[in-house]
Amino acid sequence: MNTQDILQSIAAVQVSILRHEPDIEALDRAIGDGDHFINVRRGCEVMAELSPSLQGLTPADALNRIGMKLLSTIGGASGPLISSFFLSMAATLKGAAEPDRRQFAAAFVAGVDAIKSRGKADLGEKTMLDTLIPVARLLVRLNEEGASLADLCVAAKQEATQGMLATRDMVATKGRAHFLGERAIGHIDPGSKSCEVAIHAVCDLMTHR
Amino acid sequence: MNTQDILQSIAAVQVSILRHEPDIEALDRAIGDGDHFINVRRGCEVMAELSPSLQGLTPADALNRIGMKLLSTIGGASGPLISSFFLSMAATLKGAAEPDRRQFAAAFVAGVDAIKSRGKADLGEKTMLDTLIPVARLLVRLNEEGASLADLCVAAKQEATQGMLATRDMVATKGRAHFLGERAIGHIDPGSKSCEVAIHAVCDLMTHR
Amino acid sequence: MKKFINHVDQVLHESLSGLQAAHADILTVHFDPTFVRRTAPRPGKVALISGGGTGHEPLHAGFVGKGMLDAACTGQVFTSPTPDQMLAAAESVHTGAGVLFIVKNYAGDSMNFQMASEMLDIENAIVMVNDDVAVQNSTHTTGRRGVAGTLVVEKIVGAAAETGLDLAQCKAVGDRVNRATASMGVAFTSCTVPAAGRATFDIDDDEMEFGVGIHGEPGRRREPVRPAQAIVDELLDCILTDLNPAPGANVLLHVNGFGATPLMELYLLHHCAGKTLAARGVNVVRSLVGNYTTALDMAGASLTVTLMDPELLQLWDAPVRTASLNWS
Amino acid sequence: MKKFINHVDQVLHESLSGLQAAHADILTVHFDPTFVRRTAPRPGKVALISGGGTGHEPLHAGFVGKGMLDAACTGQVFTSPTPDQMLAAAESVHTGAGVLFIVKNYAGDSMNFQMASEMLDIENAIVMVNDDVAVQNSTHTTGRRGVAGTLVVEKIVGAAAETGLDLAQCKAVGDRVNRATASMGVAFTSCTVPAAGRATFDIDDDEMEFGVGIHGEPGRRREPVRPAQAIVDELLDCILTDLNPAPGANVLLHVNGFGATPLMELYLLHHCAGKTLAARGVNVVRSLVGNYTTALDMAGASLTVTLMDPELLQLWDAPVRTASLNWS
Ligand SMILES: Nc1ncnc2c1ncn2[C@@H]1O[C@H](COP(=O)(O)OP(=O)(O)O)[C@@H](O)[C@H]1O
Ligand SMILES: Nc1ncnc2c1ncn2[C@@H]1O[C@H](COP(=O)(O)OP(=O)(O)O)[C@@H](O)[C@H]1O
Ligand SMILES: [Mg+2]
Ligand SMILES: [Mg+2]
Ligand SMILES: [Mg+2]
Ligand SMILES: [Mg+2]
Repeated sequence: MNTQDILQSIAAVQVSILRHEPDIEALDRAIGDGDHFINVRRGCEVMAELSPSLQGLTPADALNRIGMKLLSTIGGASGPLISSFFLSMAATLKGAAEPDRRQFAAAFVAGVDAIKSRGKADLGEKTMLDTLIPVARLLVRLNEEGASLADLCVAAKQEATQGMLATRDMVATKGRAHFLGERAIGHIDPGSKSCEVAIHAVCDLMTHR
Repeated sequence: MNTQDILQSIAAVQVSILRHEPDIEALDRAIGDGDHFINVRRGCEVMAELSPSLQGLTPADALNRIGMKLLSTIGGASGPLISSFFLSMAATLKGAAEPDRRQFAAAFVAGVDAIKSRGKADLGEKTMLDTLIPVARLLVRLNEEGASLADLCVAAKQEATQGMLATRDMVATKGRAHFLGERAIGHIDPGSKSCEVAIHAVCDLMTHR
Repeated sequence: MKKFINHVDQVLHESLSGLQAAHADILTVHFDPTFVRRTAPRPGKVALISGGGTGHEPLHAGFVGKGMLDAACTGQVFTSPTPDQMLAAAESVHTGAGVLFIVKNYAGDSMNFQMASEMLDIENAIVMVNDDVAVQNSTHTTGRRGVAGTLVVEKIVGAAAETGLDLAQCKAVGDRVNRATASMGVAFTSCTVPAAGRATFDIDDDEMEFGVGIHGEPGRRREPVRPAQAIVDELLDCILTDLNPAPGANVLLHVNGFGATPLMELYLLHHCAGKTLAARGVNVVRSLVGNYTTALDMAGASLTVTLMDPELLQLWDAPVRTASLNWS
Repeated sequence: MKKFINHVDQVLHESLSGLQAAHADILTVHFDPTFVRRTAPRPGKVALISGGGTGHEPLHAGFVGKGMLDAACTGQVFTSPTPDQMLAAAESVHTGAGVLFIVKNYAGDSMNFQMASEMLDIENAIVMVNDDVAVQNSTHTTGRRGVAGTLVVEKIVGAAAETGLDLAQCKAVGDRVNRATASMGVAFTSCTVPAAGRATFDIDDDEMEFGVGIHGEPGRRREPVRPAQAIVDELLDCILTDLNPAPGANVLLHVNGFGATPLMELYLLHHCAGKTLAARGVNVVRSLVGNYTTALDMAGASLTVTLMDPELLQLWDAPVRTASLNWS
């Protein structure tokens, strides 16, 4: 995983997020305030703008620049959470010029942990963490088991989708949807959906090139 | 025409105005501000309330009391106009305990003249005067010709309807509809309609009892 | 129709009761006949009385108080008040210097105030406000409507009266401000009169009523919605054609919301108008942005421009203390 | 969607430019990062900074000025501003006595301000406002939302800061006002976020959202519209259950419109609320009625009650000079 991979991933995520506008938008309108798609799109746009200037940086520096830029761009609840993810990944990868899959998995776990502590949330609260935590655990486990990149990508995509779908039956205890109480049941969490879209985009990129 | 006739006419007009709510309401919504029916209904209601206390007064006194009450009740453009009509009729009938048809016609003409001068308007400006002026002229003429009450009533109803319908093709130069310019063409003036309804109600009362 | 009401017939009474309770330090509401008066009128000052149909709040009752109106007569929704209200208000607030009625030029208001003026035993005069340039004047018509510029007239004449000007002088100031003021607005949606229970007019999802009146009456034409800057430019075109300001003229710019348009958009309109006025060599020296002359829950806004001179500026800046306009 | 805009991406910039132009005597707008600051902050005073997503105007930028906020950080519509804005605003307005952030308790605002607080090199503290009693608290949730009561906290802490209280004391006053304040609202229609271009939620012609949030988030339940007095009574029930006022307690009653509801109805609500509070032995000693904490063009309103003591009363009455709250 080098900086080039990161930049290609960013581009892939942007394309895929844009393609899922109607779903993501509708979800936040149903149980949030309707801006999640716009927030995430704004984040993608600023990453795309930033991208050329990141060429030649180490992965850690690139991720740090991305994190800081997202922090001052996205806003809302997802802004500090997503940027904490990148900032924490950057801190973990410090010094690694071309991190291997094991290092990358550790960084992903650290990123997800940063979201957990910034958002004071955990699995089962109907947030993006319901997509991210299972995927983080899976990455660690499959890397330990020595799975191939292709298998790992297929499994990660499945896990992300499953985590996202699981939010449908949850009552939210964090984020705006928690104001809904029981009425949030039956609706997928928008943040879990956008994370699922992003994970699918990166996995597809990794396997199909 | 005695005070009893006036009180019965008031009651008949109220019933008939209420029955025409949808038409009158829609007309003022189309080319006015939508309140003409409400204004006229408010006037009818207050006349009905006043009615018992008018028993035993001379026609002039009864009409004066009605005019003053309407003046402080209806408001809008129609309020001063309709009350001027009654106040002027009252002034004309002063001293006549049981005015004959000729006296009544003269009073009606004076009432219509009061509307003309209060509203600075005349025939052809797409207002209630397009119903009232032709009827006033007719009353004078048929009385002079010695027409029967029944004939007079039939003719007055026709004249009122014709005057009202004529407003459809007019551009308004007075009242709110004049703001519409050419766009008022094709719509009947609400005030001309409510006056037509009132005239029909009184004529029907006079003939069918 | 969804509104906060108990019974349609009680709306005005209950709303005025709330106004009274919320602003007992400034105003007193009188019922039967209904008018809102300044709690402590200033002796020897010309008494200023305005009024009109309700549904335009805060106009006029929200402008009763020191530096502005002495009384406001409130009619039914969009229906002129009646002469008995005006007579009672005049009796209640006049202190010997006469009464000046400030009236929006609509057939109903004009006739009712005219009758009150004729019936009133106190020396009085009328300032007729007709700032709306949407509908062109012609000798055969009732003339232009009085809209959001009424606030400007009421504020400036209010300040003039506080300085001790007499009735004729106050009327002269009022007539002068009216001549120096032009307004025009556009609506995106209709309003709904509570007693009617349904929208006053129908309008498509991509249309606007250009030159709309403050009761939802039609304006110049119905047309597709355009960008804010294009709307502003055409409104200002009409306004400046009417006012014909000298190069470098100083103006007050009043952006008025009709009720349902967010403040965010009104400030955006102010920005657009400021740009255009600057390009046309006109200086915006004072601004007022907000929902002041509303049409119930109508979405839309109007622009008002008043040509200011040093005297008018001083009167505009003079302290005012009312429920809805307040500065010192 | 019909709005006065030129381009969806320019709405905030153009609107803030208009705000700046209309109130140049009070505030200055800074872009990149974006915040609105008091033109002349008072040296030695604790700097008060609030902010949040836009769409709630006049909250917060309309409350920047003497006696209230030193700066307001404005996010995208309904989206929290970002830490860099808060840091820049703090650097810009602090004068040595520290910075107090006043934050509405939403996940986004709370996390962004928290990060700014951690990153800021100046002594600072946060007052978290959570006055909305619509959604019950529970240990596992984010807790109650901050809604129209935020204005009350900002006004009172603003006055406290002007008297020279230090950072800890200002925070203590803010926390105290927040605890003494409870709000709840109801919506008749949805709002429309410009960038989204369509209504946030669908609602039937005879339904209301009871306990709605100021972004159009759902409240306790969806139910048929009821008469104003019944709505008020249930809102006050929830509010008074939370505040549990002593018999004869003095309160501030704030009736807040969400944007599209006419002032006439807001005063009617004040009347209904006053009757009920009186019947429950509570004295309304101060009132504020108007559109202050809005949700764009949503129709609806909220009630806010603050238990007042002599100190809070004095701070509420203290002079304030901002674009949208002004008295002396
Ligand atoms: N405390 C939290 N922890 C983790 N994720 C959260 C938390 N609060 C909100 N989220 C996520 O953020 C998403 C909403 O993001 P967004 O709509 O951009 O922000 P906002 O809620 O401020 O409008 C939710 O769908 C949820 O996944
Ligand atoms: N100057 C006038 N002269 C005669 N009739 C008029 C005049 N102005 C208005 N009207 C009549 O009044 C009617 C409108 O009355 P109404 O709706 O009650 O008052 P408003 O126009 O104040 O809402 C019009 O349809 C017209 O017939
Ligand atoms: Mg959201
Ligand atoms: Mg009418
Ligand atoms: Mg009317
Ligand atoms: Mg948001």
